[in-house]
Amino acid sequence: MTMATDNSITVKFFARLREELDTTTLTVEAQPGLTAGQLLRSLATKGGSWAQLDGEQPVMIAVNQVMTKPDRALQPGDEVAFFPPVTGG
Amino acid sequence: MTMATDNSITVKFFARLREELDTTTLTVEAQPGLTAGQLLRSLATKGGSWAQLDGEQPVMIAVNQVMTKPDRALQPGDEVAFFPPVTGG
Amino acid sequence: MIRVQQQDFDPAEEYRALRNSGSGTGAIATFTGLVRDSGDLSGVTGLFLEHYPGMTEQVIEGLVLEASRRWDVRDARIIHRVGSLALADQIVFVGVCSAHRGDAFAACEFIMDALKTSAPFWKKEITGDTEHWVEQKAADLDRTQSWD
Amino acid sequence: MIRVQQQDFDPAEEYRALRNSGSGTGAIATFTGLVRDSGDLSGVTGLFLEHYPGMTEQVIEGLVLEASRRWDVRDARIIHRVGSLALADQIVFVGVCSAHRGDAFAACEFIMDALKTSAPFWKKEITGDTEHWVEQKAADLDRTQSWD
Repeated sequence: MTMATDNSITVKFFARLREELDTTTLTVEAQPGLTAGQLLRSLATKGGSWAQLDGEQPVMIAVNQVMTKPDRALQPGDEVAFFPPVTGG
Repeated sequence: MTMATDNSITVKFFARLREELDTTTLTVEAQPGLTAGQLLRSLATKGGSWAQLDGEQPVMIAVNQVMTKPDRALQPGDEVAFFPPVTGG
Repeated sequence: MIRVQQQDFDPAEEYRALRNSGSGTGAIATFTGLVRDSGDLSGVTGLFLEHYPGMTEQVIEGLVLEASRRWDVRDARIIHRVGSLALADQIVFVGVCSAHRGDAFAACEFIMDALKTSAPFWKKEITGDTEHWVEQKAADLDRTQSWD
Repeated sequence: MIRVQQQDFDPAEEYRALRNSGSGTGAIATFTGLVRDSGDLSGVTGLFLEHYPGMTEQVIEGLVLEASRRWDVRDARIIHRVGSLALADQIVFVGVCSAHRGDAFAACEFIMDALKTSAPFWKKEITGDTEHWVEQKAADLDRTQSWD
């Protein structure tokens, strides 16, 4: 069992992305200066269905449950979420 | 008992006008070319509270239950109504 | 469905009827007006509502037709009370259902605005032992004209 | 009052709560969204609604605060369902009460419009044995931006 360290960032996916990536949550290490957009592009390099994260479709970003832009720098302990444009109501 | 003839026009009053004139309905004789506005001004010549019909306060006019302008000519059998601006809802 | 009546109404019944208007209905907008304590006067304890029987129903039917020409309206239900009303009583209900939410909101608000300036209802405010016929508001005329 | 829930709701209960918000309330506007048979696809038989627990409630609270800054809002009640819904099921309720009708309509429509473009809900349409994640509509974004 790996304990999440103080240095980890939780990443969540929702809706079509959650299904296509077959991933609800993953944990990454925080790195100084890493932005949400950079994290997204680094995940895209996993290839396969992950490649779509690199600009193919619009991806919305929330950090700590607040919508944000890709240039937002991530801190250890942050909760980052990536999801398609919302369609409720 | 006076029967309303084919030549009569029914005049109705509502709300503040009905109360101040102490009149719900009256009957007048139709006259060729008489307009709703002329009827209103002729009623104003009765004096007393009737004088207000001569432009003192806005009076709305309906003929046969459809809102109309003062230049509308009246026909025998018409139902004319005079009332203050409406305030429902 | 247009009703002018002395008795109270139940918005839940009207909502149920709107909801049952068919599988294409995706949006229901409703409005209810209540007697509140300050109108032209403050300390209002009740209202008396007069109307012009016959003409009222015709005018409201015309407003519903006009709304149906402008927007997708699957059904519209309008109730307006007359007679003596107490503080917090329901006065008026307008409910519209449509395929789309924008149409439901627009048609509901249009009917409500137009009803205030063109349907022959008159309100008298009662405050204790004084009575006062409510004056038409310029703002209400402006709201109605904004739909032209 | 903001609720995100799987179970159905009763608009009549919400209306009663809005009506009891005080003697200054003169206007109650409500909106209910229903599952209809044609969305992105035709022949829709049901929906699946996903959301982002925690964030959803925060976003909606923010919308109510923003509406209260812009208009007279005495009370607002918002319910959004998640999970599996069938044709004609109720999806969402927004109810607002105010002293004035213009404020009640505006705040209700603003919250509903903004909810569609900024609250983290996602709709999947089900038609028989196919599923389709609904795409965000440019028209919905336009409606929300029209409030800016």
